[in-house]
Amino acid sequence: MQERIKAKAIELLESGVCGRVLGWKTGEFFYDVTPAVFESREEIERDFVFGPFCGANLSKYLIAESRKGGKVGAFLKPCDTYSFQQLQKEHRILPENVYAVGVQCGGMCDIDAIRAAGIKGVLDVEEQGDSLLVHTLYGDKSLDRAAALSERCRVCKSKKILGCAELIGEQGEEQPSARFEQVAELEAMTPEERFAFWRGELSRCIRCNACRNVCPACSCEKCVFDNPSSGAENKAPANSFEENLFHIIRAFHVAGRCTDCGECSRVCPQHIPLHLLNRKFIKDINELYGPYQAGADMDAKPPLVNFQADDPEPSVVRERGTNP
Amino acid sequence: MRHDPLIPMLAQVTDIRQDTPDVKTLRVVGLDGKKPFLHIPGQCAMLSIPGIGEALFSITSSPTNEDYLEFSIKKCGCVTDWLHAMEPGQQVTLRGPYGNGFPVDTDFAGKDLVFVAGGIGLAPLRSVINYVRHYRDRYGKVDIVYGSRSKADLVDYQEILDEWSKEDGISVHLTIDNPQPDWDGHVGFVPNYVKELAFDTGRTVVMCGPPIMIKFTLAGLMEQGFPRDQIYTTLELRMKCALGRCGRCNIGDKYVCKDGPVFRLDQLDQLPDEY
Amino acid sequence: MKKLPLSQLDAFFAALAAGQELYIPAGDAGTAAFTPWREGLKLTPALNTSRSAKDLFFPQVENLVDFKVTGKQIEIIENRAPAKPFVIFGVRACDCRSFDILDKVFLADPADTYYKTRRENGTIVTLACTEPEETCFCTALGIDPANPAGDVSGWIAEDTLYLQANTGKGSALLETLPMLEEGEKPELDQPVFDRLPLKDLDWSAFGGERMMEHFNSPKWASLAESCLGCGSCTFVCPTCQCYDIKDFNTGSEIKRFRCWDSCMYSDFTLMSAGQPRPTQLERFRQRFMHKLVYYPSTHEGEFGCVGCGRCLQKCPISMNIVKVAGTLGKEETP
Amino acid sequence: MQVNETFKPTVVAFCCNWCSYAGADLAGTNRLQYPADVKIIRIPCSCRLNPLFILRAFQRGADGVILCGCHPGDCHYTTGNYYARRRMTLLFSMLDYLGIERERTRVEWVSAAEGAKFAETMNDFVETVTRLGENRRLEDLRCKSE
Repeated sequence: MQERIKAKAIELLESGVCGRVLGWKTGEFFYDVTPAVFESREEIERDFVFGPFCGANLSKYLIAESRKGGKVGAFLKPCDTYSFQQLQKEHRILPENVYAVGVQCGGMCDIDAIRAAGIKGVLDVEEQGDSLLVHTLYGDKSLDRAAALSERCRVCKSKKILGCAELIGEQGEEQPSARFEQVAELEAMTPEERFAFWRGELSRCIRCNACRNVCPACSCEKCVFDNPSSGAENKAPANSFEENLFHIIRAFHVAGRCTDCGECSRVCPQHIPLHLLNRKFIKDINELYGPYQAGADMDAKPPLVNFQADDPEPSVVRERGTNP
Repeated sequence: MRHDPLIPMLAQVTDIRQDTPDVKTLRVVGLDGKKPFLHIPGQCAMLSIPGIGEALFSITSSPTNEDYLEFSIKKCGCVTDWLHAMEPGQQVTLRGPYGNGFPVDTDFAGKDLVFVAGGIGLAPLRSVINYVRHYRDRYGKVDIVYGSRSKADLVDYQEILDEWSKEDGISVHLTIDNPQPDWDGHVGFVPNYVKELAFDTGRTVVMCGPPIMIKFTLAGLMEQGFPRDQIYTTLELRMKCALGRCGRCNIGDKYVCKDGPVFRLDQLDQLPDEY
Repeated sequence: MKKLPLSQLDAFFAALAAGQELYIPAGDAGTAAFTPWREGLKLTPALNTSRSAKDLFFPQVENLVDFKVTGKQIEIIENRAPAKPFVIFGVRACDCRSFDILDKVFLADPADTYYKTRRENGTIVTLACTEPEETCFCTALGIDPANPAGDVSGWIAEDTLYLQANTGKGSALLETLPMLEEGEKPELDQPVFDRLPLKDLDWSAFGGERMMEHFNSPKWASLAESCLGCGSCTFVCPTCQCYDIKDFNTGSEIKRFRCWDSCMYSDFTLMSAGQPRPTQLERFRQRFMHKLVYYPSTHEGEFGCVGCGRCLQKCPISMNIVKVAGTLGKEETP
Repeated sequence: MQVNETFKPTVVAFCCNWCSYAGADLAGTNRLQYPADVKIIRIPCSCRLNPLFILRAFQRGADGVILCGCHPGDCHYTTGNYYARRRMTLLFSMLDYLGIERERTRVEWVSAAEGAKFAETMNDFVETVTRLGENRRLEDLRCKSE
């Protein structure tokens, strides 16, 4: 796969289709891959990498890249293409300046998942069918490939590649996903349990803004939380209220636009399961206003700028619960 | 409990003078009615209105003034809007003095000085000029070139006319950007005027003003052959602590709040161009 | 030197916590944190905490002073919480070095009394590393992870905790703990430190010299191009110390507080007069120049980095000081 | 849940300018009783209610927040309240998901002619919030210290 992508990248540059291509650059280790712009065959041959640790969603970079002039090539995984389409829909990416190549994805691994399995000093990983052989400073360890996957890939919703000029690998399909199970588990808890759960998670927040800055849906030029004139400037998690405020408003602001790419949870240095907030909105939207997948359809009206005369009343929230 | 340098003292604004349409000069004393602290010309202090914010301003009064501090403040943001809306009697918080100040008693001593200022850039220079006037015999010739957009935008115009211009050995050269009916002085930009005045290259130049003025004045001075270690200017960056810690005013290995704001040109040459 | 069987660790913690607040690193890998000890709390299996130990001396948010504004009058209300002694157990050698770096910033005249009070009240018990991660590079910066500093140095070997007091504060602490016995730590053979992938990191190209050359390097553009401008590297960094001072109006008074800030943020240096660091390139460059060049230039060549590897693990796009220094330090190929 | 007999909640009612604010006015002119703990904030349309306003009301000491707007179909701006309805439903659901009592937030449609409904709604809501007690889960302690 990597060789086909690199060959395509070189072809795009040398045929003049694109002046530069957006991909992933190898790092110090096997897993610390950085999104990068490549402008020459040499750079691509030396540094371009595509593998199970290329989790970063490149679509957000296209907002800036598509405005720099000239055409930029981009390699997008299926879930990246949902963001790509959503951003075009919001007129954030200028599609005429992007040549998107879809690359099929077998699920991305997460070094933190490997570390969370108790494996220390990871030096290299070999894929051996359904399992991974992990070379470490302390000898070789074996791990199920599934256990090393990002959470979002374990519950992958779609392998479908959208809106790309060409594909590398097979076109895939939407697939059944268990991604709302955790949300449902939380919904089944008592409010006290839910409150305790979220305090436990959100109290770890250090307000580094990684979730916001990586999020393809968070593309405001100036965030309300950074603006001293907004009345809601909020720089530090001074107390539980401010932790809640930031995450509620951020999730709300991307509601109906969030494609559930899972980048927020991937980048959180404090491992807060932020996707559970976004998925709650997605689940509610699906249940209350009909199934909707942001980014899937260029023409569908986003649920929060749409309505039906017979939409449920807000009291549905009070009524549906059994807990007082 | 030990007193922390970040905790300010209280001070009171006793007088507010409208200098130009967007510049006001505040007179500040301690709650005991006396001058809050001593300073060196070119040093700054943190003024704040709790709830609005804290900001660093250069002290425009001369250290030789024993009664109060003065700050000339241009209205350009949140804190300055508030300071402009203030009435005499209002308390503010104050901490300082910060920064290195001008080397008035060392490098400047005995020198022939040229002050070049544009707009609100006169504020930090006013402190030095009045200091030099007070100790007139310690310095040589003094020339002051000061320019503004219009006559109404000349800060301290009355003081310049009534006091500075009348002093022996001090020549004041005023200029405004565009001609206007009630102005019979020089018209034109500061950099060109400085060039026209063709000062002796042995003089020490002290400059403060908008970046574009500094840039072109410097180019002119270089052309005339001024050595870079005879030119002084002040920098302005965002600051929060004024103690060299909060990180905003860091340029290279210097913190403008602590190691500046006054730099000699040859010192600036050693620093990254990030100001 | 003192020793204690690990089986008595809980009793040891209980005794420490009886005299003062005790913080130990607890929690799972990835989220481990220095946590106030309570009955049953166990040491983390992770090498290090997600956030650094600096938090205990320089917390993310702290109230400085309150003001009450009535008409034209202002009242300054100093209501600092009284200082309480505390112990941090299990600080690694890298984090322990970071206190020296922070001290040079916060204790320089005029000293920051908030930081100083905490430093005076905190006793640091370090713990030697036995299982470093691949991201560790403290050894390349002259830190010995097997022999950490601190008021008390600690080692775990076999089933025993060994403790050696290094300062008066450390000795005083150990004297309060009757369960400690005299003992000598065995020589530990730890070849793993020689196998660390980053052990040969060469930062000789950095330091106070060549400031302008590094600053003007054309390589910054490609290094910074994918930086998201978030603050995760700065917030997990044990030596990052930039802060902001803000006022919060509670409705009845103004609370002036200090909170961490990041030079990576676009509004860090924004002024009404303009923006001296207009793009992410300048902000990114500032952070690394500060650690690799500016700090050493004013502190006898000491880098503003302790090699803890947190930024290597936490950066969303895996751009970090090792890559930056590696790229910048590389000689130009003609 | 502990019921504090003397507890007087602070309730913020965001009222649309065209219907509910006039409804509150009518309640007043008709001398209908509703608790003085209700602080009314007039907004141009129920759709103007930014979720931030609700959270900030809680931060500043509200124990309950209610939004009143024109009945669906009667919006002065034709459709504003339909959008508000979706937003508030989702926001309230999210607050509930975070474990914040779902009775602390409410939306009611009150027309300019429904002074009685306005008073009834406020009486009922204040009673509910009183039963819930002080807002603890979405409080900002800095704003509560006197």
